[in-house]
Amino acid sequence: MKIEMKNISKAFGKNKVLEGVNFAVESGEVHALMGENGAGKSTLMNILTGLYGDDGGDILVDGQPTSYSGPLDAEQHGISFIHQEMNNFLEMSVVDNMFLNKEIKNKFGMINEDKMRKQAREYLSKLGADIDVDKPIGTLSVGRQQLIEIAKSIMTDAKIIIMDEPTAALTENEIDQLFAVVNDLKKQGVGFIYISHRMEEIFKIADKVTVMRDGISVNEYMTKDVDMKQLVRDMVGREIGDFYPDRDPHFGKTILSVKNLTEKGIFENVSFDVHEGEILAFSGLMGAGRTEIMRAIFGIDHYDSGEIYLDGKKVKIKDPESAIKHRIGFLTENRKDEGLILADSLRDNIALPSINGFVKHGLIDDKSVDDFANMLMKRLTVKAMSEQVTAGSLSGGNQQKVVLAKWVGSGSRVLILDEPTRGVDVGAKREIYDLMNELTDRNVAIIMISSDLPEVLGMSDKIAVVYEGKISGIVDTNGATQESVMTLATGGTDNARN
Amino acid sequence: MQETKSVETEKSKGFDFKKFVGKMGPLLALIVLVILVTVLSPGFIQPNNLLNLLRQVSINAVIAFGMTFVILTGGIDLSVGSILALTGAVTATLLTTGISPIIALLAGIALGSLLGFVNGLLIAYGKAAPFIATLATMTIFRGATYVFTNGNPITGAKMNDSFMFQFMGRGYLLGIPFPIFIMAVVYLVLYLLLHKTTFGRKTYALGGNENAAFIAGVKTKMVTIWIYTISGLMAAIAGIILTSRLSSAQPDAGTSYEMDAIAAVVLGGTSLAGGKGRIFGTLIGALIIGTLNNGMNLLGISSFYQQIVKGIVIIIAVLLDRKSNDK
Amino acid sequence: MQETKSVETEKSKGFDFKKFVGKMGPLLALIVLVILVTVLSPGFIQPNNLLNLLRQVSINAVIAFGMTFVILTGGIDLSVGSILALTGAVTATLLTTGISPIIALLAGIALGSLLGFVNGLLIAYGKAAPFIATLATMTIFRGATYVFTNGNPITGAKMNDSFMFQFMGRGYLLGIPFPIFIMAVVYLVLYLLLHKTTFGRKTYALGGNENAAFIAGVKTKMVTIWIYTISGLMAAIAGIILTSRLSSAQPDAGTSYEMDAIAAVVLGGTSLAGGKGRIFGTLIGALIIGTLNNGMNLLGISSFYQQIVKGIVIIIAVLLDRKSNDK
Amino acid sequence: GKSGLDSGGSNGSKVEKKSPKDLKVGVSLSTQSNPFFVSVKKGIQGLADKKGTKVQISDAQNDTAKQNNDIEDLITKKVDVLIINPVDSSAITPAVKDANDAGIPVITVDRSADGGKVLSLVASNSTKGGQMAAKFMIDKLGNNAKIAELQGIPGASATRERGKGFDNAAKGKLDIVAKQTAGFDRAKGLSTTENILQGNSDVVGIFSQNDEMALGAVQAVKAAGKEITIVGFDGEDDGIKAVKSGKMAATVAQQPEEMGRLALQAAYDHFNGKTVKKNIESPLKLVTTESLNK
Ligand SMILES: Nc1ncnc2c1ncn2[C@@H]1O[C@H](COP(=O)(O)OP(=O)(O)OP(=O)(O)O)[C@@H](O)[C@H]1O
Ligand SMILES: Nc1ncnc2c1ncn2[C@@H]1O[C@H](COP(=O)(O)OP(=O)(O)OP(=O)(O)O)[C@@H](O)[C@H]1O
Ligand SMILES: [Mg+2]
Ligand SMILES: [Mg+2]
Repeated sequence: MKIEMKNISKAFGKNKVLEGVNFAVESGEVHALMGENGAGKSTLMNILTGLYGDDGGDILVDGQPTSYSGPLDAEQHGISFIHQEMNNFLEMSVVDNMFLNKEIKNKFGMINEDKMRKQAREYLSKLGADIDVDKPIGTLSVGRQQLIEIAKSIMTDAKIIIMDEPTAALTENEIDQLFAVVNDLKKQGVGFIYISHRMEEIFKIADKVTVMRDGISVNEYMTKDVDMKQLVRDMVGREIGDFYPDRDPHFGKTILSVKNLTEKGIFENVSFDVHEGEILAFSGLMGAGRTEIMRAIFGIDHYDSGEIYLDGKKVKIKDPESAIKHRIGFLTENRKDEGLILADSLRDNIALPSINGFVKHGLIDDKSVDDFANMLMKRLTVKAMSEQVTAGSLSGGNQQKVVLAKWVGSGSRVLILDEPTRGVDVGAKREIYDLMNELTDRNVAIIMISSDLPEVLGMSDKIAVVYEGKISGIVDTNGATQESVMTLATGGTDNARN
Repeated sequence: MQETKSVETEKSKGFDFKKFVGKMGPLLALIVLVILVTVLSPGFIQPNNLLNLLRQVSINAVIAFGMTFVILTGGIDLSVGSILALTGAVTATLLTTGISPIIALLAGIALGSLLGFVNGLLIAYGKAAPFIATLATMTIFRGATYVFTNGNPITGAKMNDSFMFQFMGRGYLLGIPFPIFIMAVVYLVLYLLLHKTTFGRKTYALGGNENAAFIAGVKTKMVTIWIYTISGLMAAIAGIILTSRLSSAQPDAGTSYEMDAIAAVVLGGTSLAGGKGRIFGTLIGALIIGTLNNGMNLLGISSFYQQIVKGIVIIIAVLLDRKSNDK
Repeated sequence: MQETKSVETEKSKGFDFKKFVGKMGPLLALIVLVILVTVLSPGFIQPNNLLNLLRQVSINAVIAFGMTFVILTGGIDLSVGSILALTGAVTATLLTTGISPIIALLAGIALGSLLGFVNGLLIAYGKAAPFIATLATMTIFRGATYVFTNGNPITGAKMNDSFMFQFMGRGYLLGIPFPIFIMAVVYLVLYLLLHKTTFGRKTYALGGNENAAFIAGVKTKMVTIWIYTISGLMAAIAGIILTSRLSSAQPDAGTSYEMDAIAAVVLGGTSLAGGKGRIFGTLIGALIIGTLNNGMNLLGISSFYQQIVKGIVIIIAVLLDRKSNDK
Repeated sequence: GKSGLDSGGSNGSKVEKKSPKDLKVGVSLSTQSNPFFVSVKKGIQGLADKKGTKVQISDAQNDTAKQNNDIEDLITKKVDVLIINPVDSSAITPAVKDANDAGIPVITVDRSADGGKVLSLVASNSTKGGQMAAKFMIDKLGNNAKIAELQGIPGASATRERGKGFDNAAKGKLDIVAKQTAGFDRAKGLSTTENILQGNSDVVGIFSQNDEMALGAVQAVKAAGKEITIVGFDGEDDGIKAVKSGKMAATVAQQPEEMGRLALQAAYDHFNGKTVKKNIESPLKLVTTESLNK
């Protein structure tokens, strides 16, 4: 199978997203698609699979002009799309999710649940995932849901599989497992379109790469003929130098100190300190309980025992409001469900945690809210038409910056960042790193949860590694390696690569 | 049936108590209620009264079965009471003309489906919120009923001549009132539809995440239209039972029945947010409401207090359900 | 990028026609309706009739203003009609005892707030779905009203002696009926609360994404409780106006007023999903419903057809609104 | 078990005599949210208390289906006699037949039953009442006076019969310029009247099919600063007060308490071996401002 997209253009209202994109993929190859947040990668794939109509251009499949009526149609013709945003039915079981709209029926037209279960287990085990297929999918972590998505698409016997940032929520082992499967399928003649912001991956898995910028496809290379620098230059239109800026930390006194925090069955005896100006990374496998620890500290979830000290004083944080009063900020890992109010304007989103500060004579001073939002959007280089547009209309990376803006704006002294660069393009990543440095220079303490080991090593001062709800070690970043962190993350035994 | 068995075995292997209470909560509530009423008023448990109760429940239950689908998609259908009245009136009028009762019944059912279909169109293609769309059609269908009947109840000798029509609401089969059979058949059909067919899966999917359902290729608009059509159809069946039971079609029949149906669905553990629930629960919910009504009547509780008690029971049931669903 | 920039200037400086229609849609609908009714029945536009109309609208509008907050959070309050009846009955009873009218009014208002507070508790802490929680309290409060009044309307000489109380619903100030002033003051206060205070922002945030609002430091439970308390308070104010206008408290007063209030809110463009809407729209929505009722009465349209017309107008308005919100 | 329909027949066994003390009476009322029917209940309850009779009262809340259920439940409780105030005369038929099947005598109040065997109907003659109202208006306002009519709940028998009586008697003598329903509801009576007056400023009389709506009309007329002859129906307490003070000109008073008493008395008579009249008419009285202030 060979797909060619020629001169595709697309506009949402007045926002011209694609202005002549060329892209082609064939059976048996992995073709990466790269570009900044909002470059139009997901849009292009949605056009290919018929979710959106295009405004111009041709799609040729094996030379024939083709247009699919919708995702199901595309799938039936051998094109499967693993979406960037997970499309799951949280209340439904794993097996029902996997077989939705393609259920196996018995001869009476009734659903054959046993057969579906068997098949689901089979495909999941191909990915090395041991998952109870009768569990509601919503009770599984994001990473596991991602694996299920992948299993689902393999199951359709697709000839071309589109993966839109499939690894954003996966850890190293799972990524390795995924790549093994991809290579396997490639040999069987399956073609892949692979979208990712993780540079290393592109060079590991892709045969070809196409870079998009400002609505057009800038360049297409064989992966072996190109280097990272070139790709980045194509994407951002300039040099950005190193991925990770130099850190020159100056630690002040201890701000936050957590002692023996325990919630039975979730995490146990968690103790750590963070100092002014420090970046403390939390590393670990997915599902290790890092997010849960932070949610408890921030007052979202309950904890059974343990103490939290701020500036040496014991504090009781009963809800996020009191956390914010103590000048703690929390960028959640799921910006859509927990970070943003998509229907509200950027301005209202950014001002929300600090809104009480804008009251004059009992009423909100709108002018200063506008100025405040504008200032932060400039500082964080949020790409948007104005502060009045809704958060839902921004691309993922820009949404992430908006969430960051609101916590920076609320004057946080301790900033918890849960996967701050997940799904963010290289350019924006670099901007976020610079911002982190700027904040620590102003004595802000940052706790960064990240599943991206190079990022952990590149941006932190200390690394706390979590294994099954316990901190298995806190190490200095200087001297730590991917291997040493992985060892701790898998419980200290040497099965990091099992 | 083999299907069901295998599910059972699998469940019993790893018995999950919390899940069991969560699922069986409404059933437990019903059992407690039945015991309570029986102790207070022994007449309750007599076979005659139980058959009465089931017949009384049948109308609400049939509507509530249809409403279960609607609520599973995250929607709501406020127009069922008006559909019941309009289809009842039309069926009755046809019968008074002396037409074959089969045709009259089919016409009523077809009309109910058509009215439900209109709701579905407004919601699927008009993108109107179900609450407001069916609030509007509730008013329209009720007005149409008044116009059609000129505000008078419809009765007539011919209507009462038809054995078949009378049988619907007042007949007995093997000593059991016929509406109970209708309820049972409707339950069985809708149970299979919801839990054993792809249509059922799509219903859940639509309620769980409409966008995702669309991306998975579910024809969300078609499913929506079908579901409101089913709800209209159920209201029509209920209308026929009621008209037959009363030997007359009242223009104000079914007023506020939507609330009882919704209460039955929610008492049965189906979430108003959609995507979660079972039709078995709705049956239990309808029985809880029926037992309450019947039991309080037997106990001679004044209707003023009956309302208060009913409201409180609904609240308690919903609160308990929330608790058992919490971790 | 040039595209984006030019769009930006257009948004911030220029005039966005589509946005204007989207915001002004309900207002345009009202204007068209007024013109239509005036042409058909010139008596409509007379100052006297307009004052009448506004007075008639005031009760629904006051309830709908409170309901706007509720719906903005994605909730619903079905109990407003029952709260109206219960507070009306209690206020009237207090007045008949000869108590100071100020105390009676304050007691009514306090009771309404308390009942709303109970709704809020059930929803915020009991985690009950607003629809089912307020459906239950609707039944309970109505039952309580019947128990309290024993089913009889409450009137009494002392009640009609109080000038102040009579003034609430039947007084005139500068030739304008006093309920219109009440409506105006309530509008102003709630307008400021919704659009100019942090409480308003939190209301929108809560309706847009409860999780995100909570994490951003909004005390979502407190806000929820306050909002239902406001809704109860508004119902109490409406109850006082109605009781004063009728010189009596009816136990079945306010039945199905919740539907008119919800219709007003939705006609005004507020989304039932929460997070999106304005209180100005609700005012317009209430005026549309009032104009329809008043106009059709003036035209002598039979009540049967009035229902049909009202339903159709609601549908048209909602469909138009959906269209103008689409790209 | 049996198959087929509910039979319609009754086993005409002889009445077994019972004293009021031993009698279990089941009462099914159409509604308790209307003072009229509250008074009917009072009448029944009052007499029963005096004689030591056990009564069980249910309230159908104006819902025909609920009334059927209520009556089924009363039959289950094995009451000796049923006093039924039907929500609707046609829809009550099956319930009456059920009672017949169970051998329980039925007495209906205020409204009849179209089918089944009823021992006795206690009611005032609504059609006649409508005529009385029309006559009063013609006498007071003269021929061709412009009149508005406030109608009750569409389809209710009271609406139909009172309307019929009034309209027939008014034909050719009164000019009915507006007819609007206000659903027997005071608040609706008020707003509907306001709107009627707006459209027809020359109205001099309003016939309201019950006192509740009439009392609403009183407020509207007062607000409009007009002098209009308002005639209500029922004679409920508030209505009588309004007539006495001259706010209403008259009301066709029924005597609901008396109705209740008569119904229970008929039951006593029946179980005392006396024959009971098929139709027991409860008296109607035109109450006017003059007659009250004499
Ligand atoms: N449904 C839509 N309506 C309006 N604008 C949209 C819509 N979908 C996408 N856009 C806009 O189109 C542009 C391209 O979005 P798209 O999601 O394709 O970017 P992307 O390259 O996938 O970015 P990312 O790396 O962040 O996922 C963005 O500016 C986005 O705001
Ligand atoms: N909504 C939920 N319901 C039930 N269990 C959950 C839920 N979310 C997470 N879990 C479980 O809680 C445990 C901890 O998950 P958590 O998200 O804290 O891990 P993490 O270390 O932050 O990993 P990640 O890198 O995926 O964010 C996991 O076993 C996960 O499956
Ligand atoms: Mg994308
Ligand atoms: Mg996490």
